[in-house]
Amino acid sequence: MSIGSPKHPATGSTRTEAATGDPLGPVVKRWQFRFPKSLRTPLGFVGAAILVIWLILAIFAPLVAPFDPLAQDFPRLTGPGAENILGTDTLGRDVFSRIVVAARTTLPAAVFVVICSALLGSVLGAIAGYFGRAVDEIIMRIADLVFAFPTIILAMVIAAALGPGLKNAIIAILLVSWPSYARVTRSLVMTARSSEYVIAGRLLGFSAGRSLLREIAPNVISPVIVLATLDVGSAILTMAGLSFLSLGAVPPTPDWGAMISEGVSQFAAWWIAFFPGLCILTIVMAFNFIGDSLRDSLDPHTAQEVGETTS
Amino acid sequence: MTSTDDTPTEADEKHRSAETPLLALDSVSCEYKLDGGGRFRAVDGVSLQLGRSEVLGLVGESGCGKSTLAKLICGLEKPAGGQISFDGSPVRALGLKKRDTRLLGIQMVFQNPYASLNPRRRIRDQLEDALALDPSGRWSVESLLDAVDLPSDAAQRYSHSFSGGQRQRIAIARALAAGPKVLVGDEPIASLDAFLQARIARMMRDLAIKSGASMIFISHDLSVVRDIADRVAVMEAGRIVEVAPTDQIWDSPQHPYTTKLLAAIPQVDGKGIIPG
Amino acid sequence: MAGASTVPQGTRDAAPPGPVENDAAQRIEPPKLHPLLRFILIRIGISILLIWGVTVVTFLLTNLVPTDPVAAILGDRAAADPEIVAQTREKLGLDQPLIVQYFTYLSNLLHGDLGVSNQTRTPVLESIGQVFPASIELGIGAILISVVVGLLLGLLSALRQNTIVDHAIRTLSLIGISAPTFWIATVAYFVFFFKLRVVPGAGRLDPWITPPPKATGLYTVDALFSGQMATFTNALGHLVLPSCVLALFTIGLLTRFSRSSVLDIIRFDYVTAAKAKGLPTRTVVFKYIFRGALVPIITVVGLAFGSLLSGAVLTETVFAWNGLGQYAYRGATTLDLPVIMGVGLVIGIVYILVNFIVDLIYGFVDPRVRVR
Amino acid sequence: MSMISINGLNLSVTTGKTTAHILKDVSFDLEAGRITGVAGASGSGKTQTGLAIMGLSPAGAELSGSIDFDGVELVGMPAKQHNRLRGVQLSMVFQDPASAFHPMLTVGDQITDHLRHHQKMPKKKALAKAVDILGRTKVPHPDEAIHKYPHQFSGGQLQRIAFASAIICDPKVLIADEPTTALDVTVQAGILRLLRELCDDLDLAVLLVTHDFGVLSSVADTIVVMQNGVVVETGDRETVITAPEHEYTRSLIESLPGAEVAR
Repeated sequence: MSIGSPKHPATGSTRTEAATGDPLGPVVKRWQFRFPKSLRTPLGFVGAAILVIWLILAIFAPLVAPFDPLAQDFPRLTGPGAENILGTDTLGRDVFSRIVVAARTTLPAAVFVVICSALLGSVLGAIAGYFGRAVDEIIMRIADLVFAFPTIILAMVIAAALGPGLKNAIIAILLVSWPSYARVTRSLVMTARSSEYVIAGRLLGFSAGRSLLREIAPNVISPVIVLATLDVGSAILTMAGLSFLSLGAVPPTPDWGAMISEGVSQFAAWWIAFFPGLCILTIVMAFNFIGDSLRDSLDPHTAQEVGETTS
Repeated sequence: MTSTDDTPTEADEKHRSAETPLLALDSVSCEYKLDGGGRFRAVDGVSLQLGRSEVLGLVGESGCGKSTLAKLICGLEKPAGGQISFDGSPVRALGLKKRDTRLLGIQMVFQNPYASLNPRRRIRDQLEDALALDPSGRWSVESLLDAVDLPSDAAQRYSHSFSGGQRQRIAIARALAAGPKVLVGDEPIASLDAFLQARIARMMRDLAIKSGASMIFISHDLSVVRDIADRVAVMEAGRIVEVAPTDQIWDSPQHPYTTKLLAAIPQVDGKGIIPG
Repeated sequence: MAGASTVPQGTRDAAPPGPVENDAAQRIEPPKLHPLLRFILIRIGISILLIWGVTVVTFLLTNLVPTDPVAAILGDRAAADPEIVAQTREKLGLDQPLIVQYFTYLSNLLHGDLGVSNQTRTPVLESIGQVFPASIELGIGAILISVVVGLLLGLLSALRQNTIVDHAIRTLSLIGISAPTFWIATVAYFVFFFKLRVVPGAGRLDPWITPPPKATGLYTVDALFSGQMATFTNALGHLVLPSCVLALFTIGLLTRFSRSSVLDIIRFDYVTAAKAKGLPTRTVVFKYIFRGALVPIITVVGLAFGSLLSGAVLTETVFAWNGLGQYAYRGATTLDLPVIMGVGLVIGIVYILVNFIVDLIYGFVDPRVRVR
Repeated sequence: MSMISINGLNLSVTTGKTTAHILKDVSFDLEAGRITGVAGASGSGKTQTGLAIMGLSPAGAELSGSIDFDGVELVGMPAKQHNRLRGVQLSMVFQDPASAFHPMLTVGDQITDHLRHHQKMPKKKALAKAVDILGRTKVPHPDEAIHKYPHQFSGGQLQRIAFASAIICDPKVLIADEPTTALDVTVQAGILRLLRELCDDLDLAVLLVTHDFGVLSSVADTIVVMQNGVVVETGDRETVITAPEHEYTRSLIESLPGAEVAR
């Protein structure tokens, strides 16, 4: 009997599962842009649509806003009407103009903070997960310390210590949000590191760097992107929370959280708080819808790593 | 059967152990920490030799430490005691370092075909990584795929378009591409459909021997090991209880555990006899 | 054929101490402590370390940041005088090395001294002690609502996976975690109190009702104990809207999480096995599926508690709920650093303790931790 | 007369827009006191046949044809009615004993809850019966075992407990889905012997699903070979193994290691 010959009698089973041409299906292109496909859910579509509208509003804010957001030109506390479509605030400023202009700071700030914390967190997490031991202990214990506080509480404490202002609020949010990336990336990298294809690479003499960048990184990057998408929403919420506590952008800069704060004491003038809140809701919702659709396109195990919680 | 054609006689066996073995394990042990505290001695004082162009079958039941032994040989576990030497160089735990070039001659085929290929890289790239290690240039991506009965357009694909058996053949091709002297198969057929197991095992033996390598084939399936191994080591509870040429293990097992293992294999004879 | 099978010589794996298992036992060096005890000790150790870490964080934030505490205390005019500044620094111990300052800080903490509010000059810990029960009452109300509603919605959504019910619940829960709680509070207060008058106004009680005699500080509980049913109903009425609003975010969180853990459990063989035993759906769902999903859910309840605390800081002001949140809000808006740090410290410690308790519950619920 | 008679059974499963035909015109019988082994590669539909008898076909499944159980038609039977047969007259044992038990419930609870539900037996009496049955399936120290949790047992012992759970309500049909695949070879022999004994003593009609011809050769009385949802060969054990008629069966048997030696 000849060993390993393709003409072995076991062909009965190989005929069903092997070997040639068509059963493999079409060859996949190398850099296929995958996101649009995973966004083809009703929620993903709605989210993308809302986001696009907001992007347009923010980019063309100076053209869209009918009035100067800082000018106190109007009668105070006028309800929504023909001239001021969303009413005026306690100082007689146009609510609509302020809302539109506020998007120009909130959106880029949130995206910026998320990109920074995703980079910082996932690099630290990857290092912790790959190298383990002391490095891992140090990085993850610091992360645990951040997790020991509810997010907004720690952000509040940091922002208060640094003093009010948009820049300090961004630093505070960055400091409180990197650990979730570190934790997720670490766990993904640890799974990948002990998976057989990475070990096979190590056995072929790959250095740690090569195995991290070429074998592990491509498999970790999409869950991190999903997490980041969901996180833009929480960053906007945290930022609004800080402004609500007067720890965000300094007046008179228009800011959604601060506008709601102003409206709390003016119940009769409901429009002051209502519309900025609606803005926050829609834009956070957009990011959550998109993130959720992306998350569903991950495999179940990885999706679980990304988790349901961004407390 | 080919495996029996060149079965070494006892004299051969002595002769072989007299020259320096390709791979030698000298009272190797390994321990794990357990989750709730405590320790587990997975491998307990194992000594073993592998000669050139030899297929050694390592059999035992789940939890006997055979997979840990495979990891030790590849430097993926740190031994608690004992030495492993490959072709004159000591095998040290890999840790985070780049692998010692002298040890690149040990390559492994893993159990789970669904995890052993990188899902985000083309088959060609993964094979070329391995080919870069073999200066002889005897293989190309195409000839490798041909050797494991896969069409050459498989190189352009990602692993998800292959079945378990196909992936395992790609994994075998990758291990061979590196030009190994020792090929370690850690339960390489256990996750495959029963009707594929013997075929893939024979393919592994064939390719290993043809390319001048030796092979350690780890399996819980004694009948497959009988088909392809020259010598068999029986492992029980972290120890090797018996090593002997394949036929000798089958015809006159010395250790009671070997006897028990052999007796438990059901015969495919249609006679309705429950083994054991 | 049955007759053809050979006579058994005693089944191998069934013989009580089978030879193989006996050998395996010899390879295991048993743990020195009972696993549950070990688990508890580790949790205690971690919690203590974390609490210590929290004190380091608040200390560093108070001392290393650009805001000069002296200037904050003295006000602008006095801060311009270098002599007064130097005196104050010495009085506050700010001329000492940082490490000495930390130990002073730590020893003060251990004596219950969290500093004095810059605004009101009252000791922070005393004020926190006064407002804390109000937040606990609100927190318990909110966590009860969110656990019950969140788990049920999650379960329903998972059991009806990919139906219209599932899609609706998933979308609503996503919207729920997208809304800023303090805004929902404002809107809810406007609609339900200002317009519809279906809930009582701000505060924990109507202004003409005297609080019940203080035992726990929770008005509902104290009123029940002292038998003042009218006060109890009133306090409960005031509690409803704030706890529902506060619960909204955590309901979304728990719904999403319990849905995914139930979906995880449904895939297990033991659920199919339970169905194969012909058990009624109710038993399969609650005895098998829900119990399995409960373990991961318990840990998330701890996390959810964290978002409740965050939410409280942002919403209590809207409802004029005189709790920790409103105290923190006042501290933040006036940049009263000792107050903010005190609240941060206390909330951090409470959060760590809650998660410690959650971990213990987990340990006791899961037999794989409890039973060797 | 056959205990179960499957006739022209078709099963298709629709997920989203795609429909997969899992079973095509499957027919064979199960007889009391005999073990019918179903062999086939993964994806041949052998497991789905067992699940169809239990009424546990996956969501989106459509069944047609007939499964006659002792004069009762199972295909199209209302779920509630089927539920009254499950665990009582039709019982099942799964492949991986470690995942077939709930990790947080005691063994005693899990092997008696259907007994308590279906026969309204009080808990004490049910547990006493459980001790009895566990002794019969040779689980060591049955009186202690009922208070233990699944993780405190080895795989072989758990599978014995699973058999105890399956027979505790005196069923007529037992479906064993790869009951030894997850077990070591030395443990496998004991489980096969148990299966044979239970089948003979309790006059059970057993459906043994496996891909292992060694297992079939040891205990099956009749062998059914399936390929891609179609029954390609049915016959008594010795004939199918030593003189297979269908080319597919032949190729399966010939692909086995050391098959030449065994003959």
